[in-house]
Amino acid sequence: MLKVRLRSVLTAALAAAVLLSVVTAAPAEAQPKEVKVAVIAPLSGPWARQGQLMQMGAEMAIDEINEKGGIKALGGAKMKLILVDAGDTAEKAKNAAQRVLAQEPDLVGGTGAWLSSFTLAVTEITERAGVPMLTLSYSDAITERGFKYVFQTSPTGGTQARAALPTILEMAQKATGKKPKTVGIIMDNTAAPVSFAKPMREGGLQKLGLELVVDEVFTPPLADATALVQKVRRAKPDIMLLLPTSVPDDKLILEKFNEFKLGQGRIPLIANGAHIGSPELLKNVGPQLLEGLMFIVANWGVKGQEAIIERFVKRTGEPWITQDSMTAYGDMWILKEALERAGAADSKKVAEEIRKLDLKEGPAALAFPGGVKFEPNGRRAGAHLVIVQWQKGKAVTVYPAELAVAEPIWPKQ
Amino acid sequence: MGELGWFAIDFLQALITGLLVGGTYALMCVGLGMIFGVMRVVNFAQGDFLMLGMYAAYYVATALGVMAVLGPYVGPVMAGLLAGPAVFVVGWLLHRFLIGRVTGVAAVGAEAEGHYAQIILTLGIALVLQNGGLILFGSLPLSIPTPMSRESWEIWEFLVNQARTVSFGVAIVVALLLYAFLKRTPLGKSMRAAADNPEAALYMGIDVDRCHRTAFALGCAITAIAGGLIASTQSFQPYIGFDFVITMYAGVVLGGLGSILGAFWGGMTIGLVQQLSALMLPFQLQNTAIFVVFLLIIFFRPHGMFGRSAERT
Amino acid sequence: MGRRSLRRDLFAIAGIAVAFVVALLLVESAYYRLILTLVVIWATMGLAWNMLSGYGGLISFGHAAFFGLGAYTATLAMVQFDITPWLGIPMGVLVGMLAGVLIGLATFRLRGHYFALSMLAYPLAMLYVFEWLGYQEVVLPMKRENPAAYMQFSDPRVHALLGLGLMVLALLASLAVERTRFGMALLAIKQNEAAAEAAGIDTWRWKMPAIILSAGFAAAAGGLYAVVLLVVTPPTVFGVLVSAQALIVCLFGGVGILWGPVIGAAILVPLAEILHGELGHVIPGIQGVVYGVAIIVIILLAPEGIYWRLRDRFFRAAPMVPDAVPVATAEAAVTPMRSHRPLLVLEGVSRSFGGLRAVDNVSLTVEEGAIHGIIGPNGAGKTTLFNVINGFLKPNGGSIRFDGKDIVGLKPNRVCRAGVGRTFQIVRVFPRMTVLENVVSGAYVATTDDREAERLALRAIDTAGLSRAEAAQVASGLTMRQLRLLELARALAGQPKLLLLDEILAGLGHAELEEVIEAIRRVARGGTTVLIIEHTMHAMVRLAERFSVLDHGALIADGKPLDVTRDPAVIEAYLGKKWVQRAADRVA
Amino acid sequence: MLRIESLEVAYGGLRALDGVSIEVAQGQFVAVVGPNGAGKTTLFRAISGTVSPAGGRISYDGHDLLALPAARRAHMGIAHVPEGRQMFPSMTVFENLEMGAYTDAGRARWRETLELVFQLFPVLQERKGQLAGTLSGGEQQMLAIGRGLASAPRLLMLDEPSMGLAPAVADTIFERIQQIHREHGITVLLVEQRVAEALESCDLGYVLETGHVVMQGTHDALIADERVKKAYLGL
Repeated sequence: MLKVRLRSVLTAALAAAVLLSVVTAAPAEAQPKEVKVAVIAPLSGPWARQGQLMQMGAEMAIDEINEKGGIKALGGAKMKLILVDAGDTAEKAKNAAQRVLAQEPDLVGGTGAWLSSFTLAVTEITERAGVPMLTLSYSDAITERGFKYVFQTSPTGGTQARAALPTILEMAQKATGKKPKTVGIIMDNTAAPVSFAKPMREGGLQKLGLELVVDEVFTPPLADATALVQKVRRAKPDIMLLLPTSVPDDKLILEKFNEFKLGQGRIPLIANGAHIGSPELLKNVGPQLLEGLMFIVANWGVKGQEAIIERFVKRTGEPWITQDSMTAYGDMWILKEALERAGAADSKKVAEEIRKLDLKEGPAALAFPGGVKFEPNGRRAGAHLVIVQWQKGKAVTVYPAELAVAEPIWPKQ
Repeated sequence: MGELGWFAIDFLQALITGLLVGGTYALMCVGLGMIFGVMRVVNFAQGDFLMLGMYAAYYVATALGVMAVLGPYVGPVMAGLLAGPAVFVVGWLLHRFLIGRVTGVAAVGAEAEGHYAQIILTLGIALVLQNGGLILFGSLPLSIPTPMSRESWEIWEFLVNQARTVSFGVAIVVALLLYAFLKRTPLGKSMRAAADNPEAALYMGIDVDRCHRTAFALGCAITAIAGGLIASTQSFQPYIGFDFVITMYAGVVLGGLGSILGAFWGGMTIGLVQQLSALMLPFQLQNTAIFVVFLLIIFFRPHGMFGRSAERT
Repeated sequence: MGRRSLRRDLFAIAGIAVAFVVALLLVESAYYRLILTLVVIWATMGLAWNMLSGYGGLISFGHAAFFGLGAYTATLAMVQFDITPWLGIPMGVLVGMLAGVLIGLATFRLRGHYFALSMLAYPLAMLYVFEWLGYQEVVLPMKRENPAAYMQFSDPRVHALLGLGLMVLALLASLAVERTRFGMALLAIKQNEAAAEAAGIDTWRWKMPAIILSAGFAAAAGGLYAVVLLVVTPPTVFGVLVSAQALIVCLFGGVGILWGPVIGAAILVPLAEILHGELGHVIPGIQGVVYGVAIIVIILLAPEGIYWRLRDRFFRAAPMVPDAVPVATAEAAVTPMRSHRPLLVLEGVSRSFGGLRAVDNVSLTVEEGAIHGIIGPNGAGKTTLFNVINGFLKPNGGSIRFDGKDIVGLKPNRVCRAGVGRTFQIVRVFPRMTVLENVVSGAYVATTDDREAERLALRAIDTAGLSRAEAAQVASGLTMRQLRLLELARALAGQPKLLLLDEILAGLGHAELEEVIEAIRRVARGGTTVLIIEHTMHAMVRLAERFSVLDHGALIADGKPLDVTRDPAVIEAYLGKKWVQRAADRVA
Repeated sequence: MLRIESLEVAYGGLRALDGVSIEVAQGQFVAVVGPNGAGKTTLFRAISGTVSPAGGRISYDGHDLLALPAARRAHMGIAHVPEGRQMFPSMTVFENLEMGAYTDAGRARWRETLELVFQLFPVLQERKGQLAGTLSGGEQQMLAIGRGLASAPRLLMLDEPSMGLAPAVADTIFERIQQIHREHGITVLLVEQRVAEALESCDLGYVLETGHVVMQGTHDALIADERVKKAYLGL
């Protein structure tokens, strides 16, 4: 009796799934030709906010593309966004990728999946299916696997660290007249900070003449930051690298710095990642604690992007655009450009065209300062680093000079 | 100052922090311990009641204007306390319509006294609360804005965080009030009686169902108050309960299942171990230290620190 | 439980396997194939959990520990040493089993909720250690050449088949557990660990293989999971959700039965996926709400799991009547010659709790073949004395010799196997099993052979005076008389030389009392010595040929019933004046 | 005072009580005797509301008892001293008594009843502060009765008070029960399987077997009955 029931349950479940997918897919046939692209991002679970930000950016790009006449090379075909929830585990993310590929066999490409472990799992699927995936995940591992269909638009963690530190030291020297001698690191042990800190610990700091005097790693979420900041208070480094990855941990650490009389510029703080420039962090800790805090990101609202930002703010009600939205926006435009060049809604051809892209202007190039061109391993060539600083309650780009919308202010002790 | 002097200072600072952090842990453990003590239910949704408490406190503080009226110092504390009654209602309703169906009299004679059903049921409730929270409250991390969380009182070499100190004080007071309630008032005593022997309690004219419901709702409320207090030091999102439910269970088991006093000291122990372990171990192993200490204590006292060890055959 | 025929179970397993393969061949989409793969992996994980927690009742909230070790061993073996998962997964199984041994050694002394929640600590402690070691995200490298050698098949259906193979192995292992004395021992441990120990079951000896087997399958599931997922992070393999998933598929489908986890996984894994896929992007979070509500509703309808609900509702099996009627024994048994040889000798035995001397310098001798009664007021230390004799408690002083051997310090199961059987005040039976099956569980002390065990059980049932029709009844609906006789038969089935009966007459009506007394007499006539604690004095006077009276832990009288009941000290301490008066009336 | 009419209780198809009718008048001492499994405890549980009958009526003081939730029934003046004592083991002796006085009447007459309880069972006063779980069996039974009395009941229901007690202790307990009935005018409904002791002191007795009342009558009639003598008194 059991095998019968089990089988019927299985078949029923599968039949239901098939039916649902048929129902959802059916209207597509009736409409004029569409080209499908996907955003695979966590829309539920602890990272839901980040997925939502990506969704907002991607939707804006799609609307703009379609308003301007869709994909011209395909007779004005509209681009259609397939939103896929990657959930809260790598298993769910991978299932999501497998599902979207099964249900949308004509998918030409996508972006995702925010968390680098999710991206790693998702790209295992898309790689085998030959569907190009764009990602802003920092982890070096993503493009170290020899994959052909993954494109990392952000500089990897390691690249960011190597590029950013000399710039920051220079800024410090210019402002204070002397070079920082000591540095401290507080970081969590997720993939992004780990790949950021690795080259620095392995001789990077030494080369810059810096001595590492505080080196603390924690597993998120943090319960209390006292023990961490106590060490900083003792060692008083000249600059401090703060590398947590979530707003709750940011809040605990920043407030503890303030409480221990180390905040508000007494020790220059350099952070990493988009979360530290998010409106929600501002809401959680207030402008006073953030003032002067600098952070390194792959992408931010820079000079030239004013129009995009204005449209985004108007559309979403968000106070400004962050990296997650901007990259998703740009990714859609990259796919659009590749589609125009490929002239066919075929994922492999699109991928080939992405590999050949060299965009210096247009919305895609605007979204990714430094232009869109990929190295053979899939990393964006010359992916610029942007340094942003909190100034009077806003996170503004201060470096590189050609993109900056404000002058950096180095705290003077 | 010598190496030893520095260590002493670090140690005392960690001790202070551990006590302060432990205070709120203790309170949330007391909430969970109360539910287990009276109803013998393994409630995996307890972390999500903590989350509800955080949101309740947040909205009481901001939308209901308690902060605006009472100011940024008293306001958050008041909001934290008011989270209690709000979540009490939720707990009451959940017990009335769901939990009560697989606990108490309903669980007598069921396999493993209904624990299997209870575990799954509370896991289901946890899922609904977390994801319902996402729909209702959104994914933005929030916190109650108060200057207390970023300021401290300086006592000689030591810095004592204001928000945590106030939370600690309130947590102790709430725990003491609960203790007095259970020891002194007729309702509290009848709840203990219902916990000890539901059938006999019924013969005394005690409404056991209502006792269970009160205990469940009260347990949820106590944990929610702990959440409400934490909401002014930490920011939260709908899935935060998960981070705390394990801590809570560790604390309650450590203290001895069924003992309110034990739950309190269990929570306190967790806070202390968490902070003190950072003096000797890499910070990343903070939580490993908690679980190792947990296992050690349980090995030497298989019924927790305050559990009754008399086992009858 | 053992009522289902083996052949039918094997057919069912084969049927499931065939159905699965057919489903796999039918579905086109790689997505559904992936889901099918995950169904069998999680079903295996559930089965693994079931082996320890379902059969043995040792609920574990920490099976992620084994799952994660399996996953990381396979992954790290490939990443660091280029060892194929074909070897890596078996290595993971070994690591998992080793962890099972260590965790078992450390945790088996805990009971109930303490055990369950302590298990939670292991995977979480490991989770942070693995993060600290720097294994946040480990990717199994893609092997472009010779992928099959690294379990990276061009056709992912092979993964599903591997998973199926693993699940079938787990099902067969479960079947083997269920159908042998292994399962019986685990079941006894689940009911009452102390009573199991007293019934001669070396609980450690059975819990250990249970956790090793369970850990091995969990680790294998973890290893395969890593190969399928290709990315391993500590939260995905050590996280609470993994432990919870094992528990959920099992509790949802039905605990303590091999079909439970299969049913649970077959429903829940696709359900969660479908909800996620269809609703996740519409209103983020709604999928979790619907899933949670579905779980809540189903568990309210089937609180013990779907399998049990369906079985109790539709498949109440008809009682099986034991096939052959063996020779009647009670009448045929020749009353052996009483030897008057001392069988059990206590000398100066004491046991105190804190300051209280529960047993105080007791010396007594029980003769072979006797019915020896121990009486005394409540709290006199009678049950404590039994606990000291059968090894639950160590005496603080004195010696206990049984059949010429010193038994002080032996574990209860050793004492039992030396020939001391015991019943308890509170009768605990396996409610879903028949009386016969219950009694068979007691016979395994005497024999390892299943047929022989059944033969001994039937003989014990006859001696106890239960009918064959009663033997086929399910134990959940028994009367107090039947329960007491069942308990007696179960203890008797282990062929004890000495039987300790603890208030076996309590709560019996008059006619029933007579019947049980007669049964005890039959036991004694059959050559088993009986030491009995009882309050029902008028029964005891007729039953026992020797009384020992305890008061405040000390022996205050010892001798023939008539002498003892006339002893002023005994009347003062225990019997009361009324008793004397009534006894006099009765004689008159 | 208490009138039970054709009460029926079934557990999963099995009839535990089948058309049982029993009457207890104010001030009476009524004993229900019978072998185990006859349904005596079920009868009590139906009165107290821990099992719900499938049919029949229970009226108490003219009220329909079955319409009341279980927890309210104690407040009507019914004290149920359950089988197996059922202490609150982690509460003190005194707190156990306090719990007995949970009813309105019990609270109102607390001092009075407490004095009575301590007078009947002086050992309870000695052990006032001790945890109930650490008492001996006899003391626990005394506490259980004392706890029942603390509710200032009009009807005291005792379920197998002698169970598991040494004969001497059981004798004391029976003496006290008689004393409670005689000296304090409390109506007593006693369930026992020690038929001799139970019938010795009752006004009216019922014999319950397998869910049916098979015999009923006055003390003298039952004691004299041959069947009772044979089956229960062992004469």
